[in-house]
Amino acid sequence: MKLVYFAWVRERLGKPEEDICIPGEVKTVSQLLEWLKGQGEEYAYAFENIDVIEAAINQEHVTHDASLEDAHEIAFFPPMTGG
Amino acid sequence: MKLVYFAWVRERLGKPEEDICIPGEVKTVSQLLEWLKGQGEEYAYAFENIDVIEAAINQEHVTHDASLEDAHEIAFFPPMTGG
Amino acid sequence: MVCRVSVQKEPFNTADETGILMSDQPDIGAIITFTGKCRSEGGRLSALEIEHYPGMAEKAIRSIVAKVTERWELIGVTIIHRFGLIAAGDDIVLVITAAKHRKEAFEAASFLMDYLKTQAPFWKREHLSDGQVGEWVSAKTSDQGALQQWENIQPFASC
Amino acid sequence: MVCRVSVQKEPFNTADETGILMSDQPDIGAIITFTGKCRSEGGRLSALEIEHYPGMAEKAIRSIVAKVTERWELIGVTIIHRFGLIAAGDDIVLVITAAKHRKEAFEAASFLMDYLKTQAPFWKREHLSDGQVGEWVSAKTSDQGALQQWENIQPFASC
Repeated sequence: MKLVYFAWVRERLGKPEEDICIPGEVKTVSQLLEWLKGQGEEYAYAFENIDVIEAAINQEHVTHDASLEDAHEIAFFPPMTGG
Repeated sequence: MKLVYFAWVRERLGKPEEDICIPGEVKTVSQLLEWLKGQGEEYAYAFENIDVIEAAINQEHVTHDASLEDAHEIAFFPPMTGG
Repeated sequence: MVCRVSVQKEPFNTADETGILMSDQPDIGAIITFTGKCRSEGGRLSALEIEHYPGMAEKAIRSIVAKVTERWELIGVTIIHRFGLIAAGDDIVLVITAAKHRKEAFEAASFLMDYLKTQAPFWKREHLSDGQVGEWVSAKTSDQGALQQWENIQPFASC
Repeated sequence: MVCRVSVQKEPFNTADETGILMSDQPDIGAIITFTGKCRSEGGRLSALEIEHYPGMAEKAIRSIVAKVTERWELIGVTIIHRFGLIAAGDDIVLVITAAKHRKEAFEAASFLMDYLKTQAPFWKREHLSDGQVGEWVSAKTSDQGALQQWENIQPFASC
């Protein structure tokens, strides 16, 4: 699974993207965030407050209850500040 | 007193402005409109529906109950359609 | 607050006017231009003839600007209103508002246009494509309604 | 409806973009440009660095435009959003809306900006005048509130 990160999420993780094998029981965005938190210090730091993390699946903004089925690119980032 | 007219009020009267002597008992815009209506056919036509006539005194938009005291230029015109 | 008001026969250049308004104003975060144009109405109109009350037109616009600056914190306002014969496709009116934030700029520009429609002494008459001089444009009830909405909202010194 | 969306590093030219949008559209009666700029905040900032999600940024903007054209009858929309390092005083975003009447153009432009603020994948970071890289700009609660207001109003095919 391709994961991509932006803004301070990217900075805290120290990388803009990675390919990662996700266990089969991780089926939603929120389950993925919980699982990622356990993958090391930098993940614990980046995802310490899951409520402020926004997600996109296949470049479409989704809520945390979205299913990972059919996902080939998952993005995590802080609230957007465009305009 | 200088009276000035715009748009179809001007057209119906056949003149853009005139100097006119107003009787002393005419003290408000609405009294002036009523008095003007009696000054000939073209006035009766221009002011047939007084409710749609807007007025300005000394180039300031006023309501029909405004006093003519201190007026040196009175304007009558249809509702404005600027912008 | 920088303010420029012009009532003129000549066309205006929006880019030039925007540049003038923004020069040396590093704290402008939002700038809006509104341009009102003469529509052809599907080919029915060749032009609009705009009559105005010289003197009062500029005074009325300045008093509308005064209302706006009471309600919103603006860095600059420009209003240019043309008169005379304006061909279909040509510009009639330009409103520019500049502020720190978008909300003020949007609300002020919209307020200015609503007030210009009914509170500035201009009158439009249609010129038809067949060469005939058409009717004077009637005031729209919806324009009066737009004004009423602003009157019903309490003004704030800064929103 | 003519629609142009661009996510780019390069500056844009508002006059050129307006000209493109209006060409051969004789029934445009109202055209609005909104330009969002990098403020210096009284000299505190030298620039904003804008990070974006390539691919998704353009998709997200197009889906905001789709929402707008469902609600308002527009003749044209242009949205240009820049990324990269943008110096104080320089332009970040351009929204142009063109319609027959002013109400549609104003509401659509304001809606587009509200949605761009919170629904398009861009992130701003401050660069300070002393040369330091500052903080990521936090999302504003008021921006989220602006969005909520639109969601609470029932959309009409044409207002």
